[in-house]
Amino acid sequence: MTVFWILAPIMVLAALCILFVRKAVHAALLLAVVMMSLAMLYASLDAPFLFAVQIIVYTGAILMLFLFVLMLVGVDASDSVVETIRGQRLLATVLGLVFGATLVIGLSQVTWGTVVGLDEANAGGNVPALANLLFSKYIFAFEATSALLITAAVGAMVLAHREKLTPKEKQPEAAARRMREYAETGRHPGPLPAPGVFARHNAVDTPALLPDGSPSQESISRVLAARGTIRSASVDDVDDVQRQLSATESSESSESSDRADEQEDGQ
Amino acid sequence: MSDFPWLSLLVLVPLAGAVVTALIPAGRGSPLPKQVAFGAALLTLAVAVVVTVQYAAGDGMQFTETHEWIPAFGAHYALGVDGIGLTLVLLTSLLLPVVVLASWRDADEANTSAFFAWMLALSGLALVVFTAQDVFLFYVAFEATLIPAYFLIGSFGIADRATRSKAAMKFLLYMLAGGLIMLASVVGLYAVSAQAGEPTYLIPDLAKLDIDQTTGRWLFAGFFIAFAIKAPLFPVHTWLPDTTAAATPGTSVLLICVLDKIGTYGMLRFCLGLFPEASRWATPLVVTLAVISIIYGALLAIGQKDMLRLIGLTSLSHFGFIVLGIFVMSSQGISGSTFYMFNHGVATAIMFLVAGYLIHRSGSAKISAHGGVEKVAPILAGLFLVGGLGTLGLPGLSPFVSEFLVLVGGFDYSWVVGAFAVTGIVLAAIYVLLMYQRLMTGPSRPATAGFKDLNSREIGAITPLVLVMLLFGFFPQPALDVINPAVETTMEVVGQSDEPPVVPASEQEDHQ
Amino acid sequence: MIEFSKPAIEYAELWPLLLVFGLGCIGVLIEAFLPRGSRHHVQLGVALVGTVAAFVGVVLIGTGLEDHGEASGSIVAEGAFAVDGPTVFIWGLLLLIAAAGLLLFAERKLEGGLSAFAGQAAALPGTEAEREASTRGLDHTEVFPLMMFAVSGMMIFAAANDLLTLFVGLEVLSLPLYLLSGLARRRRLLSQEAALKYFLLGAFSSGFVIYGIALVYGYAGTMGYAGIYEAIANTTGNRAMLLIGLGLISVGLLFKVGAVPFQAWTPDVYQGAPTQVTAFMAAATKVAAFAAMMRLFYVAFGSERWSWEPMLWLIAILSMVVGAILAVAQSDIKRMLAYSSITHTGFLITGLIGIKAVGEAGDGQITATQSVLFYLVTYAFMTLGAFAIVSLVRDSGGEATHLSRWAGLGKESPLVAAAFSLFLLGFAGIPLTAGFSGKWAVFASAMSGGAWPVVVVAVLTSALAAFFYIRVIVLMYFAEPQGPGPSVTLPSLLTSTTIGVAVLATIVLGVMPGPVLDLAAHAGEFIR
Amino acid sequence: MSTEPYILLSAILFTIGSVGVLVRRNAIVVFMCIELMLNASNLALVTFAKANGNLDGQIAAFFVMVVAAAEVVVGLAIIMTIFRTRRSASVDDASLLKY
Repeated sequence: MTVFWILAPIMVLAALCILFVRKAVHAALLLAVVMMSLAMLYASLDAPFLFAVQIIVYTGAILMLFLFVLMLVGVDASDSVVETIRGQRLLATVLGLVFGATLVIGLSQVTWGTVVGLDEANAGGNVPALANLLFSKYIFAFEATSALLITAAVGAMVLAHREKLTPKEKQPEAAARRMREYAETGRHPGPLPAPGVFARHNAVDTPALLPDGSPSQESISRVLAARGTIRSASVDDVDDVQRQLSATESSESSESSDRADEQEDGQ
Repeated sequence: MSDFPWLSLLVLVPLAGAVVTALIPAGRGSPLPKQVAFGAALLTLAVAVVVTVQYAAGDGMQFTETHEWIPAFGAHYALGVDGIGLTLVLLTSLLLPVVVLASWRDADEANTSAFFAWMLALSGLALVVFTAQDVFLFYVAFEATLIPAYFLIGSFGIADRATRSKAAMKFLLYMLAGGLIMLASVVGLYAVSAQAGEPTYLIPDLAKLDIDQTTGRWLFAGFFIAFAIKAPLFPVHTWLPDTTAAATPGTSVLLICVLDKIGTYGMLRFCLGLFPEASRWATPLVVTLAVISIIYGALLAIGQKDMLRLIGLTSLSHFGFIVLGIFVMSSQGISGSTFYMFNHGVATAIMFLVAGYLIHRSGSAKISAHGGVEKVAPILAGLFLVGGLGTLGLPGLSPFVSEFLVLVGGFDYSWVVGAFAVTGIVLAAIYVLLMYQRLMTGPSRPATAGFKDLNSREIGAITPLVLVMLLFGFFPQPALDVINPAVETTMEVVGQSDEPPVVPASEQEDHQ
Repeated sequence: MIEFSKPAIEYAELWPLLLVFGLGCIGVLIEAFLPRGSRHHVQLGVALVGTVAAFVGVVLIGTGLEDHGEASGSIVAEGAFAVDGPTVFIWGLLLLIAAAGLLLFAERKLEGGLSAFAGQAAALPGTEAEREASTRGLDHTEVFPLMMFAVSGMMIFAAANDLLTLFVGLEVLSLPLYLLSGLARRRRLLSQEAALKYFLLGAFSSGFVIYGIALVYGYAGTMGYAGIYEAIANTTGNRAMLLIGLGLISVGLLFKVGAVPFQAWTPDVYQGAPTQVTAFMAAATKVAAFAAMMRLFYVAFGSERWSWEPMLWLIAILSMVVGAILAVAQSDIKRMLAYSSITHTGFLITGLIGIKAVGEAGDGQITATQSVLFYLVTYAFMTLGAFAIVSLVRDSGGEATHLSRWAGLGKESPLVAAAFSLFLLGFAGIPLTAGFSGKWAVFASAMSGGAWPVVVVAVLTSALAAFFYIRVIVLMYFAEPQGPGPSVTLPSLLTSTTIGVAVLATIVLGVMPGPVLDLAAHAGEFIR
Repeated sequence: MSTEPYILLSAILFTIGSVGVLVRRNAIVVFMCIELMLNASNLALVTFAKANGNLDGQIAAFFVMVVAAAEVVVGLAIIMTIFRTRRSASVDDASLLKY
């Protein structure tokens, strides 16, 4: 029971945090904590096989798949705070609490019989005993899960796999296409400009400035633009920098940092 | 009496006629579907006449046929007629050719074959209803009549499309609501009969059941509400004027003169026949509603501006009389009511059809748009007057006989009820004569000036009805001979379960 | 060391189930090894022949069931399945629905030579890749094996005789349906959203099921239905755990049948999923789930009837009322049919709470099992037919599901309008259609079981429900078409066959329901 | 060992999971909460297996894991598709379907 009393608070805490953390990655990591603790509880409940499966399948495979998808989707995909149905969250919380209270109170009133224990059932070892059940009494359910796995595989293929319908474009074709596009639409045939090289911020989130001083929107990643984490840069910045440079010559560096702050606020 | 399934044939002829008519491609105003429909209607009438001739008055249920239909539901295909049923069968098969003939041109602008096919289907189903000896069969046919009725109101009619479809919707929803409430009772009957042994829906078997008081009253209520909506009775009548104002006069005749009789017929056959105790228990309420219907319907009728609405509302008053006659539970009352159903059908049909001719000529259903028709179309005005006089119960015409019998029953029940009912007759005189005066007399209006009098087809359609009305006005005895024995049987059912009948039961009720 | 004993699998009773399962596997192999051009026909052919063979097998099994008085059949596969009268009945019905569904899935005439499923589900909507897939005539023939897996899951679900098999069956039937819902060719965003909603809520509900199973297992000490029945009958004392477990399992099952208050997914999924999938899903899921529900309630929790009956009373009433009220407000035909299906769930539950066993009913009286089985038949055919017709009414943007687009259909295509009216009248329960007989059967069963208040509510909701069915008929026949009217695309023989069969079934079951009712009565009770 | 604390722990975890499904808006997090519910059920099953002295509960837990694995594949595939289409994984963004 010591294991239980150590793990139980950790699990409840971790589970609660899943409700509140903003970022999905954190939720996944908290879920991993719960799952690992569960595995240890299984071990303490005479279920060594499930202990292994929990770690291998749940924590190892399922959770990794979650993280994998999260990475694909974007690590910082977070909840929107805006409620679409007013009061929905409150209602859900209240409902959930009522449900939980019913569950806990109802279950705590149950008079628990003596624990039989698994010593007899596990006499020949937990894994052989499970195997015996699995391949006799539950053989059909076991076979039926194969349908599940096939479905899952087919489903993933259908939804995610894209067949190549056209032959892959190789470099000569790409070059020809670019030139053709340039001829037809005037689209720039070369690579896109790099971001932010002319501005003070040598960073990917700042657009590069064109010779006339205007920012080049093509120089920044579309993903960043979609997330709205782009800093702006304009012609004035150039003047600012010039002024800043001349000011640095005349006065000390403390002033200049102040001004830089102001400028940042102004944006 | 032979074993030939006459009633099945009677039912089959219009239904088969409907199918054939529907299959004829509908050219605009092409005469073929009408001719086929008219032929089928005449054939139906012929079969009905054969049945009547073979009918032996006083022998109870006749021409019975019973076949198992759905054993699990205890449902049978069982037909049979007694005097009450035969009266209504005759009414239906008499009105069918008349309506087909009178509506000859009504559907020329629309899908002609569909119009006549629906009419035949409606009549065929009504015949099933009047001859059914199995509650399930009765219910199925009762509900099934809604589909043809719905399309007749919605697809054809004198009102514009939106009004029509609204009226059709209103009609259907009222009827469906009633029908579904009845369904609960029908299912309840099944439960009761299943508890008593084999589940069955045959009326004779059900009548033998010993239904306990509370259950019986609930089941009665379900049936009665449905029939009251159908009949129609006072608080649930509002569909009636809307429907008659929107439908073609022919449709209205089938709806009011035939289909609505299902309501009063059902009260007689099912409410009284299956739940005599509950019927006696409900009598005070029903009689009150009937009296209200008589007076309220007549008053509403007086105030109408649309002649089709007016005629529809007179029926509310008349159905009040019929229900009153049934629920006073005396032999005069019930005989009178049964005969009344027939006579009302005939008289009101004349009014509707002649009003239809008038509207066809003037293009308006507004009473105020007409005037002085007497001079330009004397035959039309004359027929209208005959129908009106029938409606108001002029002695010498058949409605008088039945109205008289019902009033006798009413006075027997309580002089107050009788007195109120009599005012209905006075009011009837007012609305009929007032309408006649405004429509037919006085100076000609632009709408009515110079139109032609009735042609021979139109006259031919109405004549049989006038003849029948005159015949039974002077010689009601043959009709009453057919009706009375059946009424006696019903009276026995109502009176048999406890003696002395009315007073103790109601007192006992008061104490509870 | 425990000796391992070889499990006894009664292949003679189970082979139709195994065959359907095998069809799914063969379908996947066909996908892998056959050239694209021939896949569609081969898939359809194999699946159809296999389904018919399985149906024949089910009929054969049905004629040879062991007779045990009121119930017939036997418990097979080490207690995992009960192949008894109701099971055989439901299996047969499911296979019929599957055959009809296959025909609908294979329809390629409506989209001009393409099926109703996405050409390439992985290609983004509105991109060049999607158009490319369309012009090359690609379509996902994987839908056939997916459907076969779903059917095998339903068959497992309906016959499961222990809680674990029930759970696995539930998942096997659900997963393919989640996927199928998301594969529409037109309106792909809606379709994908439908799949997401269906998936999340479905997984949520199966969470409830498994927790309920855990609690019931904790109470009874076994997963088998018979064991649970005995445990309930033999133990007295605090039943809180049993009741909570029972409640939670019910939540999951009621979710599957779309009963209020677990109906939220129904309209969205019915609307978003490809209409062919909706037709199959609406009919088959309900059939399988009601079979599972009846077996669970009657067999496992039969001795606990007093505790679940009031719950089902309430849910029946809520489903009927809420379904009917919300349906009135709909302007989309598929959503309206979805809400109507919620109402029908209420009617089915009404039948389920009816009189319990043959022993209690009078001679020849309708029993709850019989009435529900019969209702499922009528409902399945009407639903298949109605959705099949929805897939025919189209405009340039695909299916025209907005109600206003159906105005004047009676003139445009009298035959289609007449068939659809027939189904609507059937749904409304007008006599001489299958809907009436079905409704009558469940009402009679409930009335005999003393649930008259539910019947009264059911009758009143029927009247309300009639309103929105009739409204569509009014629209089709009495309203002027707005703008360029709707057009009915002429389907190939596949869809026409399905509609034809559905029309025929709706009429025959309305006029002559006797044989099917007898068959349902012959199915007898659930074996314990 | 006594059964009660384990079952109560599983009940609490299950409740937290179900509340999470209702309050969280991110489809992936919602799905994680469903996984939490399944895990809570597994704990109950394993505990009851020990209390009842048979291994059926452990088998059931094993099946739940298999089912969960298959469900995750299908579920995440669907979520990915939606995301690729809409560039967002929030449940509420999927709102073309309304009441």
